[in-house]
Amino acid sequence: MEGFSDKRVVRNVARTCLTFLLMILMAALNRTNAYSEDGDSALGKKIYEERCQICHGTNGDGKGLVGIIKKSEKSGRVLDVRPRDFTTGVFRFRSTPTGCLPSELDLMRLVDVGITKSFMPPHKDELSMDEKKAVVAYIKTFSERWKDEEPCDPIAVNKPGWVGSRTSVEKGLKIYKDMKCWECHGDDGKGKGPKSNEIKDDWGNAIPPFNFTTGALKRGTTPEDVYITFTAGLDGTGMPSYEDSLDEENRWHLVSYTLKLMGAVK
Amino acid sequence: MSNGNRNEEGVSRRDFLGLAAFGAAILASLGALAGSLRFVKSNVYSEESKKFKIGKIENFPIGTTRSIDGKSVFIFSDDNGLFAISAVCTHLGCIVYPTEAGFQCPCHGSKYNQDGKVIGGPAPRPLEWFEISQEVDGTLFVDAGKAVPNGTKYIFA
Amino acid sequence: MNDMNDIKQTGLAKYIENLKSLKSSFANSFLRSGIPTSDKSRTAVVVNNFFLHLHGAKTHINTLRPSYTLGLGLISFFLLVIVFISGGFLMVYYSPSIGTAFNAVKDINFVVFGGKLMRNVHKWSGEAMIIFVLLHMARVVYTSSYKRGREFNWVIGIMLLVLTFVINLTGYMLPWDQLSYWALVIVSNIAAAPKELTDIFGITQYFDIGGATKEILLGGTEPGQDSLTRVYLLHIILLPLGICIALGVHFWRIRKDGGLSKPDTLVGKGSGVASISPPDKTGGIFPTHKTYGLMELARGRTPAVDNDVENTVTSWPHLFIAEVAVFILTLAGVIAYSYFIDAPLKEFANPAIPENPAKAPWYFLGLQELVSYSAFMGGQGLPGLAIAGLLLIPYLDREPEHFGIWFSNKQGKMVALESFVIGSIAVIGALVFVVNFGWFRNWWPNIHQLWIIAINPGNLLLGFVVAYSLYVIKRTGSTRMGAISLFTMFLVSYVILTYTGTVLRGPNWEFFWSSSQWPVH
Amino acid sequence: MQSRFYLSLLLISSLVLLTFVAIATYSALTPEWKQYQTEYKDFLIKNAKDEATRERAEKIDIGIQQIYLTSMKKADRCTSCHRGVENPLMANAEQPHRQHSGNYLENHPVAKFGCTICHRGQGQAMNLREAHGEEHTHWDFPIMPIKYIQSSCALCHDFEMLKHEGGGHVAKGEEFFRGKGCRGCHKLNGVGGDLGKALDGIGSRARAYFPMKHVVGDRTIYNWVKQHFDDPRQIVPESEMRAFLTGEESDLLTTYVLTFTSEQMPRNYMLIKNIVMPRTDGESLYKMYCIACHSDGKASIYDEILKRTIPAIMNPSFLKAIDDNYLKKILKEGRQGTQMTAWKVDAAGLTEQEIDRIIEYIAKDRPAAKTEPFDVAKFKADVKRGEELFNIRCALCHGKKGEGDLGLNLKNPVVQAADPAFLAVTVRDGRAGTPMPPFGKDGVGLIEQDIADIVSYVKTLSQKKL
Repeated sequence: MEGFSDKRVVRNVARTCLTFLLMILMAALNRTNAYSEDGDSALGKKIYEERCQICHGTNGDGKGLVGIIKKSEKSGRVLDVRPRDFTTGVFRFRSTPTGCLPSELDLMRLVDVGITKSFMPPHKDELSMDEKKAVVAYIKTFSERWKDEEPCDPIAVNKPGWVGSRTSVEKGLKIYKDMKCWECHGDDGKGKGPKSNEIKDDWGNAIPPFNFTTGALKRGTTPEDVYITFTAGLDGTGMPSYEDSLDEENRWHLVSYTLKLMGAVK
Repeated sequence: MSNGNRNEEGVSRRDFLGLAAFGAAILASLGALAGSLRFVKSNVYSEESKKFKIGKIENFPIGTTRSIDGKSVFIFSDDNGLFAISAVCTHLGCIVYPTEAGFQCPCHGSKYNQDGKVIGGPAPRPLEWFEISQEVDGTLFVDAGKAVPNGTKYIFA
Repeated sequence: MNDMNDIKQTGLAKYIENLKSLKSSFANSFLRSGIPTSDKSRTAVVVNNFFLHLHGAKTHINTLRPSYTLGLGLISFFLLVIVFISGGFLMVYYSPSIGTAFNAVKDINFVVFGGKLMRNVHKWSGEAMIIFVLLHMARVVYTSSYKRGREFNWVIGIMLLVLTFVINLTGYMLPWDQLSYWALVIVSNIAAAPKELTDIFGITQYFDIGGATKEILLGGTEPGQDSLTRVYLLHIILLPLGICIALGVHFWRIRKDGGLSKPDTLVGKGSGVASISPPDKTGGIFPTHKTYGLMELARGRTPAVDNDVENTVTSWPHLFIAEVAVFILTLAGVIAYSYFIDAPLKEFANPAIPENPAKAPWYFLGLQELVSYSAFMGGQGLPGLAIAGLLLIPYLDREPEHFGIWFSNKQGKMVALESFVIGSIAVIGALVFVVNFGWFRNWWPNIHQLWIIAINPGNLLLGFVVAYSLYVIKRTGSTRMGAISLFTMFLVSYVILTYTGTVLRGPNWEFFWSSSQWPVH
Repeated sequence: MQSRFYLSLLLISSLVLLTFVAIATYSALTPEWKQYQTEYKDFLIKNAKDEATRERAEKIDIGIQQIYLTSMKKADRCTSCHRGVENPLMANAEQPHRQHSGNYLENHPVAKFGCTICHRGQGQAMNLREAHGEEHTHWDFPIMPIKYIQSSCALCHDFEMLKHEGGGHVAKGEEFFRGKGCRGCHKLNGVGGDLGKALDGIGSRARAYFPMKHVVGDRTIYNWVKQHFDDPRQIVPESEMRAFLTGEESDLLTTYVLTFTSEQMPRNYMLIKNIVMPRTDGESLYKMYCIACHSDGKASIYDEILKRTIPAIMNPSFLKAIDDNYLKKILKEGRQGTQMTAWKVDAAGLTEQEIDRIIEYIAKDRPAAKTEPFDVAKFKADVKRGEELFNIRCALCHGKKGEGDLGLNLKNPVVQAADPAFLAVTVRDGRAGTPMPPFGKDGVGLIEQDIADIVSYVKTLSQKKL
């Protein structure tokens, strides 16, 4: 499977007469699915224009026709939801360390499952694997970063058994205080800390800290997802990586405490 | 006519008289008692009418559940129409409250599903469903004195 | 003039004389035969007094043995007296209207002099009656006192037990607070429980005996002013009247049936006879050991053939001192308890929101535990069967031996202990099962109600109790042992079920180890 | 021997009885209130300025004080402890002896009003715990915290008067109530939406009516209402109510909401000074009924609680496309399948006139320019092609079966009954102020045939089952 991203292999395949047979096969399946370099990017462009451009814009700058969507949260706070700007190559939901590009899998996953709560729809049933790969490849053309950098290795996640236990929650609470999480997320985890109004993202837009009591993290609500967020940070937002400032054990304690805030453990 | 015969006849006549007398006395007493018992069952009750107004159909958008103040009834509105389910537990008459699964009675823990069917606890019968009727002007009435088969939903214009 | 003076003098002298002897002449007129000085006159006091002549002129010393009767029947009676008197006082302020009843009770609590204490005394002595009537029953059973002509008095006793329960219950409803209202709802629906049966046969629309009973009780379909009127009527007229009549018969029968039971063998004090064995004649209207008779009025040699008479003392003063002592003891106990513990009074009745948990008064919580399996069986069937079973005890156990002896003999003690243990295990086992696994409806939601009426933990328990007591009869070859076993298990079940219903059941009738674990509403 | 046993029993019991009768009598003779009254009397005697005052103080009778309000059958015995409530000499004393603050009692003599009309609590009770209705005393209306006390003023006075004469809090609360669209979801006196519970009588409901599980502090209705305003879902997890006000503002609204009691004050207590007709201009009505969901109506907002986008009804592009009749129809009949209430007089209770005024207000910024018409009839629509286009272009927001999410629910009868040309214009031009982009040549670039196909497919959506 990794071979597909290797353009040489694709090129070789394109140059064989099998291409022709494949084309026939695909035509029979009523799918425009070809593996030539041209076909690939053309398919990606087509899918992008049909499905992504309306929000993410023709140039991938996040300024599509739909524009900013206003959303009022349960707490009554009204947020601006902005489509991702692909031109900077900065992504929040990575499994790779902070500052890195996301892995191919990260992007595929986002296309697949979408992002709950911010209107990025899931495409699991809409697009074939090849189409998704094509569109991901097309998205990578918007930023120069993809040409210059290689994605780093994903962060290793090994959840210890004691996550969510009472002592772990208590330790997590201490870390929450010591690491000043409350400055943004608030003492009660509702995202109303003293600094919560000052935070801006890389594009200069105000961005509110997460309200843990709503329980619905955008990345996903499993302890592993929370752990990755602590380790990798959310690039482009105010949420830093704690990979350096907290060791692995303490990050897991913090996960325990957030699970409590989210109501997942007592 | 022998003595024995006369005796027999006499005895039986006396017996009959005695039987009739005591029979009549018992019957009369029982009748009086029954009448007295009927006396204590009042013919009219000083209670609010069981039939009450709940508003117009527009007050019940599809997908809503309403409880009417002071009345022990839940009114539901779904795609298949409007229906009224009693909030009175069929076990011993406590007022059930809605839960995710349906209804729950606080007194002895009877549980019902969303259609009022018993799914646990001591309740012997499903919750009653009541008749909903519409007056000429479109006002809806629930008659909590008139049970209808469970599952009866009403569609009003 | 002299004459006149004389006459005046004598008139005045007579007057002064009369004044001087007022004490003795009033006592004479009151007691008819004067302040007693001899056994004969002591006897006459009793015989000649309207109230006292309910007693025998002489009392068997066994009757006065505190360890024999424990004074339980007497305490029950005195509690009733206290209830009647305190109830009369409360009626001064109470008014049976749903608009005023609650405020009246509040006022009794807050501003009537000693009102709170009076209300507490009424409440607690009423509820104590239940305990003491049950204990009195237990004494009667364990000393075989339902035998030898006393069978019918046992029946009257059961009637009094039922009346005690009902009068307590009706009193519970008078303050018209949340407790009253929801107890009334539950009780009236228990009255309507035969609906379960008529529904099964599909005849409810023609013959709704349950519904009719409920509506007669409530004077409507839901509790309201009419219900309060009816409950009040029951509480202050019908039931007290019933109790008075039944109690009159009960006391009269005690005398007619030969006084309190006593063992056939008794070491008579000072009689010099180690063992007295009266001729064994059971039943009959005039048992040989009756405690009254004209011959006892005479002193000296009597035609009596029964040494029993030797073991009697004159009721005046021995019995009366004992009775007064027990009365004061009862009163002191009730007042002391009432001083420390207040009778509950909740919010004003609210038909929209039941208490959670909505509990009946404690003495019915055993039944409420049973109604949480099936309303009909728990509320009517099982109590009915239990009462029927109790009623039958004297008729099914007619063994004359061991009369008047606690637990009859060593075997009796063993059987009582064994039944206590087995009964506890059975009840607790049934409860543990139900709490952990639920019952039919939880397993098969569609099951026909008939199955639940027929087979539920309450029925199984009753079946077990009956079966076990039959087994005891078979094993010991004695119906007496069966009676001990049956009654012990009845008592144990009542106590454990009541305890469970009172303490271990919380909101939604769920199981909690203590009320401190109840979730907050 | 036996007699001795019973005689000793009699002696002991009698002594016990005697003791308890004595104790009971003593405690009946020394109730809590008597101590307070003695304190009060002693205080007055001690601090008497002149002999006459002193004499008068010494004449004070100690006994149960009661204010009986015949017309309400109310007995307030609060003054049994608070005897100094009308005594200016007690202005600086400690409670319970202190004089009533302010000059309220001038116009509200204690003898006529008692105490519990305003302060609540249990007037009949004779001890602090029960009189103040503390928790576990089984009294539904505990004493009212001072910050909400003005709610009692509104039992007899109108808000116009209160605003100027010492009832600022409750008047402010009433303004919030009018301005935050509370009645958009809640009925009061028969007028208002159906999404929430009717508010009539809420201020005099029994404690058990409120789910107190999550209330912090004393479980009183005051705390419930206040904390429920601060964060509805903290108190009732499944609540769909909006959280608009916190802190002091929600205190004010709480004060106002507590005025909704089911008891009517007797006529001779009422004092209406400035009868002001209820504000019925379009803007006020909009704020009373619409603003909770539609806010300023300029931009559409996706609502996380209602799980749909609330349309921007005052956006020019919306108004341009929709005429008054259509608006009126929606306002009157509501929108089935959404939270939009039917506002006609039969349902939510607005009169025809009021609805007209609201529409006038909403439509005040309608642009003069007409939209370029779209002649749907000109095209021969292909439903199947419309479906393909719909699945790619529309389904992301409107759902695969048109059930709606970020986008509108297209199965909705109002949409299904709409003129195809109107739908086509909407698809072509989009809706400024909402996420609905223009799909025509100025936007996504679909040709008119495509749009006609999509519209023809949308019209078939009502037949699709979810």
